Amino acid sequence: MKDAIFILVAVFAVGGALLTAASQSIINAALGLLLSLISIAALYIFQSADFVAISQILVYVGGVMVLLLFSIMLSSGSTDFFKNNPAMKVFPALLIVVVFAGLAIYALFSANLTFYPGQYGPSTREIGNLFLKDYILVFELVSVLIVVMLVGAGVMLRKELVRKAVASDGDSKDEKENKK
Amino acid sequence: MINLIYMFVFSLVYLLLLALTAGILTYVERRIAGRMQSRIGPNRVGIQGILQFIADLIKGVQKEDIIPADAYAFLFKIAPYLVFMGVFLTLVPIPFGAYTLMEDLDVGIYYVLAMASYVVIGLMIGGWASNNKWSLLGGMRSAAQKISYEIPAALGVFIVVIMSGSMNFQKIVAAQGASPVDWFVFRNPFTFIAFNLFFIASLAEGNRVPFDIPEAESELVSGYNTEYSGMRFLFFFLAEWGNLVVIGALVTCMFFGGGSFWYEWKISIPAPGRDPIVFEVLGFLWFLFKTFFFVFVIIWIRWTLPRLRIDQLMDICWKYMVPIGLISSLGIVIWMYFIPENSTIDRIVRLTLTSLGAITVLYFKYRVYKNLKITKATIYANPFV
Amino acid sequence: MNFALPLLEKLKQEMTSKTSEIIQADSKMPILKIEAKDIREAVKKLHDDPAFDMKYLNCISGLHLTQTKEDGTLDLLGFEVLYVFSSARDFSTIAVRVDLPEKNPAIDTIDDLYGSANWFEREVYDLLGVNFINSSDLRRIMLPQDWEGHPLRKDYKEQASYNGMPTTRPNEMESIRIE
Amino acid sequence: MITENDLQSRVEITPINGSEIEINMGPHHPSTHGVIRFILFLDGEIVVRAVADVGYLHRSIEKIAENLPYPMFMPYTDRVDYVAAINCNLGYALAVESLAGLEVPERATWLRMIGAELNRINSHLIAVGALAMDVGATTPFVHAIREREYILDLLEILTGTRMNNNYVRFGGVCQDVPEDFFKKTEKFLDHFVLFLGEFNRLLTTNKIFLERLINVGILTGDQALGFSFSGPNLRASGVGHDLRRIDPYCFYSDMEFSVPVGSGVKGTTGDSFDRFIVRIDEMLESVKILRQIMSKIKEGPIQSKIPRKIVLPAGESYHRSEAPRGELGFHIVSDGKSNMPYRIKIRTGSFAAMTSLSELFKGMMVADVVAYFASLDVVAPEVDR
Repeated sequence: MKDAIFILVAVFAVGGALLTAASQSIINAALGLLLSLISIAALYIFQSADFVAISQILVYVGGVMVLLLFSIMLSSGSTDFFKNNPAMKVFPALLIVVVFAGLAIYALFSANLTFYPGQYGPSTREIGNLFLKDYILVFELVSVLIVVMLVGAGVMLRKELVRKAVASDGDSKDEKENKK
Repeated sequence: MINLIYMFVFSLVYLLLLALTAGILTYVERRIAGRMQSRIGPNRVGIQGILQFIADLIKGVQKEDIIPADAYAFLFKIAPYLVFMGVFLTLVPIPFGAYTLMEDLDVGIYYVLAMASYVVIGLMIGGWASNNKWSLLGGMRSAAQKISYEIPAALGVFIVVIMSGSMNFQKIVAAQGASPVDWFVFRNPFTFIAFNLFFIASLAEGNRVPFDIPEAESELVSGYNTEYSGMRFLFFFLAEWGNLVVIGALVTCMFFGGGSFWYEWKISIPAPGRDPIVFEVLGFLWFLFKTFFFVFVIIWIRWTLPRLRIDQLMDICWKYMVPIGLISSLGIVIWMYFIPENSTIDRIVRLTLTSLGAITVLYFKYRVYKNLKITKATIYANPFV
Repeated sequence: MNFALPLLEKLKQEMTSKTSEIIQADSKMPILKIEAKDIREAVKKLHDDPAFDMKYLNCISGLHLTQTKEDGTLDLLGFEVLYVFSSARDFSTIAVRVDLPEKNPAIDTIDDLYGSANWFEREVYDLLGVNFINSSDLRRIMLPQDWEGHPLRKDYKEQASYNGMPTTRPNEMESIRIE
Repeated sequence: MITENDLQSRVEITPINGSEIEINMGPHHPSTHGVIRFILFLDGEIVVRAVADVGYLHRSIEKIAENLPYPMFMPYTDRVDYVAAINCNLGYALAVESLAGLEVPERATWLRMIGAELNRINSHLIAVGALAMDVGATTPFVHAIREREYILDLLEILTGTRMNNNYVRFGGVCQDVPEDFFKKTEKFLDHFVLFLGEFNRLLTTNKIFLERLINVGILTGDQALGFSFSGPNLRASGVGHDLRRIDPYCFYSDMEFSVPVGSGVKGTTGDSFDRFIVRIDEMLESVKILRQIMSKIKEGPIQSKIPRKIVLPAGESYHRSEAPRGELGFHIVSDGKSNMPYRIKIRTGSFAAMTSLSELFKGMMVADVVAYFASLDVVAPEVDR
């Protein structure tokens, strides 16, 4: 039974990825990605990695996918549901596929993987310990990266706002007054 | 295999219970609103109108399921189910009693946060697929609001997790006690702040007044569900009222001692010599009482307050709640380092906060009676007058 | 009513063209009747001159001047546009009237002086067909943009159908009438 | 005949650039209070341009008037502003009476004033209640409706109908009142003052409500005069323009009441909150006036002798009175021969208030659009007539 569910989830993961790659409509591609991401979270649970699975949903589904959908839905082209993707080129795509497949296979065979089939145990505490003991430097670097990203986004947005305000000086004053 | 069937049956029961509770809550909300607004509310179907929600359900099923001509039909169809599924999934780790829960997840709270963020996708898809500008605006507002308010909610949760040392709901409940002095809400100032952060952020994530801008009916007609009709519309509504239960249950678990109802008896550690089943039932009822008290508070807020504007909403989140949350999550670490549990200072702080809470409630009661006296109004505590 | 006759006389004297006259001087509402070409001069004076300080536009009204002949047909005499202004200081009120010809009635707009004048003018244009020259936005306001005719004209004939919809409907009472 | 080519319309309605969303607020929209339409061009949540469109409720009352004898037009004036019907009746009756030189008995004038002031309270209750509802608070609206119900009962005793009263006749009123009407009115006024205090506490001490209205849609006195505002909207901008004072009719010159003027209690003079609070104050002034009327009214005839066929002398007149929504002007032209008016033009406060919208909406957020529009208290049939 478990195997059946595993196969189902795996098919969903691969199918979602294929849909993302092959779909002509950008919204369908995004939905395929959504399906794939959720299925991968389920695969993590099969690996008894509940914390990672939930993180996957929180970050990728709740964060990244929402932003992706946000930008797709608000851009004007998305109203054409079945638009051709003009950026599709065969050779670059093939190149990327070969490179990434090579990397994935290399990682798969070089890493020392341990499987916990059918065994469920909490992993949060271990992950926490690892983060704060063995990999503290990496952890802190990642947090610095995120802070830099946030500040950068703020600066870029500010620039955009300033540019807009200069372009329409009179209007923006009125806007501010009305908002206050 | 047996295990799987058990899981299936159990989740079916939960699903039905959630739908039933949400249905009854629609009735309760209308009754309370009626009482607040000097009118009666539904009182025709069944005794005092208690079966009104069933009548509404039947009516909703009978309605034509309209799909707008230019809508993206597939997404339009699945959006309400996505939303309802997300809300339903949040119920999984919530302990209504020591044994009355679906799955005792080790990452309980984290899981709930993840599911809450997953609901956003359903709302956005529903708003966008309707091909209606009001719906689109509603969906986008909803997404912006929910993503923003996840941060203060997570900070509130963070403080609780630090206090209890676990993300498991059972352990969080066990870290508190039955008496108000032991509850996290009165444990120390930072947990009190955490409660406020979490409760306000939950209101925003549940699209409730004063944060109901995604479906602000005077601005966006009905927001993301403008184009929905019939059963699909009801699914959005079930999700909304189901969410009330979820918010109430989460607040109860995390800050108000969960189902521990007997002093020195904690929910997951039944004391020896006592009948566990009796305590399970009593704990369950006590949990439900607390949950529905918070549901009542949310309904009460909804029928009292106006709605915020979107920039004010974002201001509250990013300018006040997030900094306050960050400072208090730093504060709680320092507090826990310097003031060990059950030390004298800890006890004094707990007692002070609890009595402050009691005084606030009493003062509120006094004010209500004073105002009633001024306006010479009559109060009917019984909603069935 | 505090329609101020002295102010009207003052305005009459200050106008460059001396063709204006005060009518209904003995009634409750004296009106200064001026020529169409003088309207902007008069209104500018009312608006800017501190002696008047008429910053408040009460109303712009219009009507179709006709006379019924003995055989019942209408004698079309042109249009009248009535402006009512109030002083922002003491709210004393004066009325200014302009008569326009029957063919191509047109008058200068005053919507650059008063924020509300545009809508009042649009209403007069819509219902009477008076053209306001140099208006910032002269569209129909009450009726659809493709409506024909101006309903408050005395010789107005309603178009039989609008976009395929008949504008009249059969009287249902007629069918059940018992003779 | 002017062709469309002669027009110099410079307002472009259709073309937009890529980043703007064009949305139609109305003709059917919860916040437009009837059938009024705004075409809003949004940049995100902020309105870049706005076009206001009216005429969906145009019933050509002015054309109808040209084909009816003077008394038969009286019921149509009810429909000009259905929320404050007696004020419209009164305006029309005063205009015709002053032209025809008809006498009105003293008691009839008092009764007219009672009707007008009750209707003013009625109308302002709807205005502030709808404003509260448009910023999201449902309960104050229902409370306001509840109080309005008492007023409608009183009006029923006074006039025989609840709305569209058709109460005023030339030279009098249509019926006398039973004596206990005054007692009931006194009782209602005592209750109403208390209610207004409660209503005020519910809203004006509410932070969210204040934040939504303060400094939204600021109109300086000069701007308000330029847009031909009148009534409470003009007074909120700091201009003490009240036709009951500066151009008294009935017995208003004998009444003691103050004219509430917006002073920017919480924000800037002329913001939406001023328009709200001026209406609240004005209701209290109306209560004062009603009390004075009740102490002065004496027995007497209610209808003077008027000719069977009313023919006004040739000429034209513009008569104005203070309706709840501002200056209600009747421009009546008579040819001196017929018993039907040659032309009646009705100038209403709502129409003038509408002229400001396209200008003021620029730079507002969608939520502000709703709040500002609600604070103007526009009634659609009064705009279109």
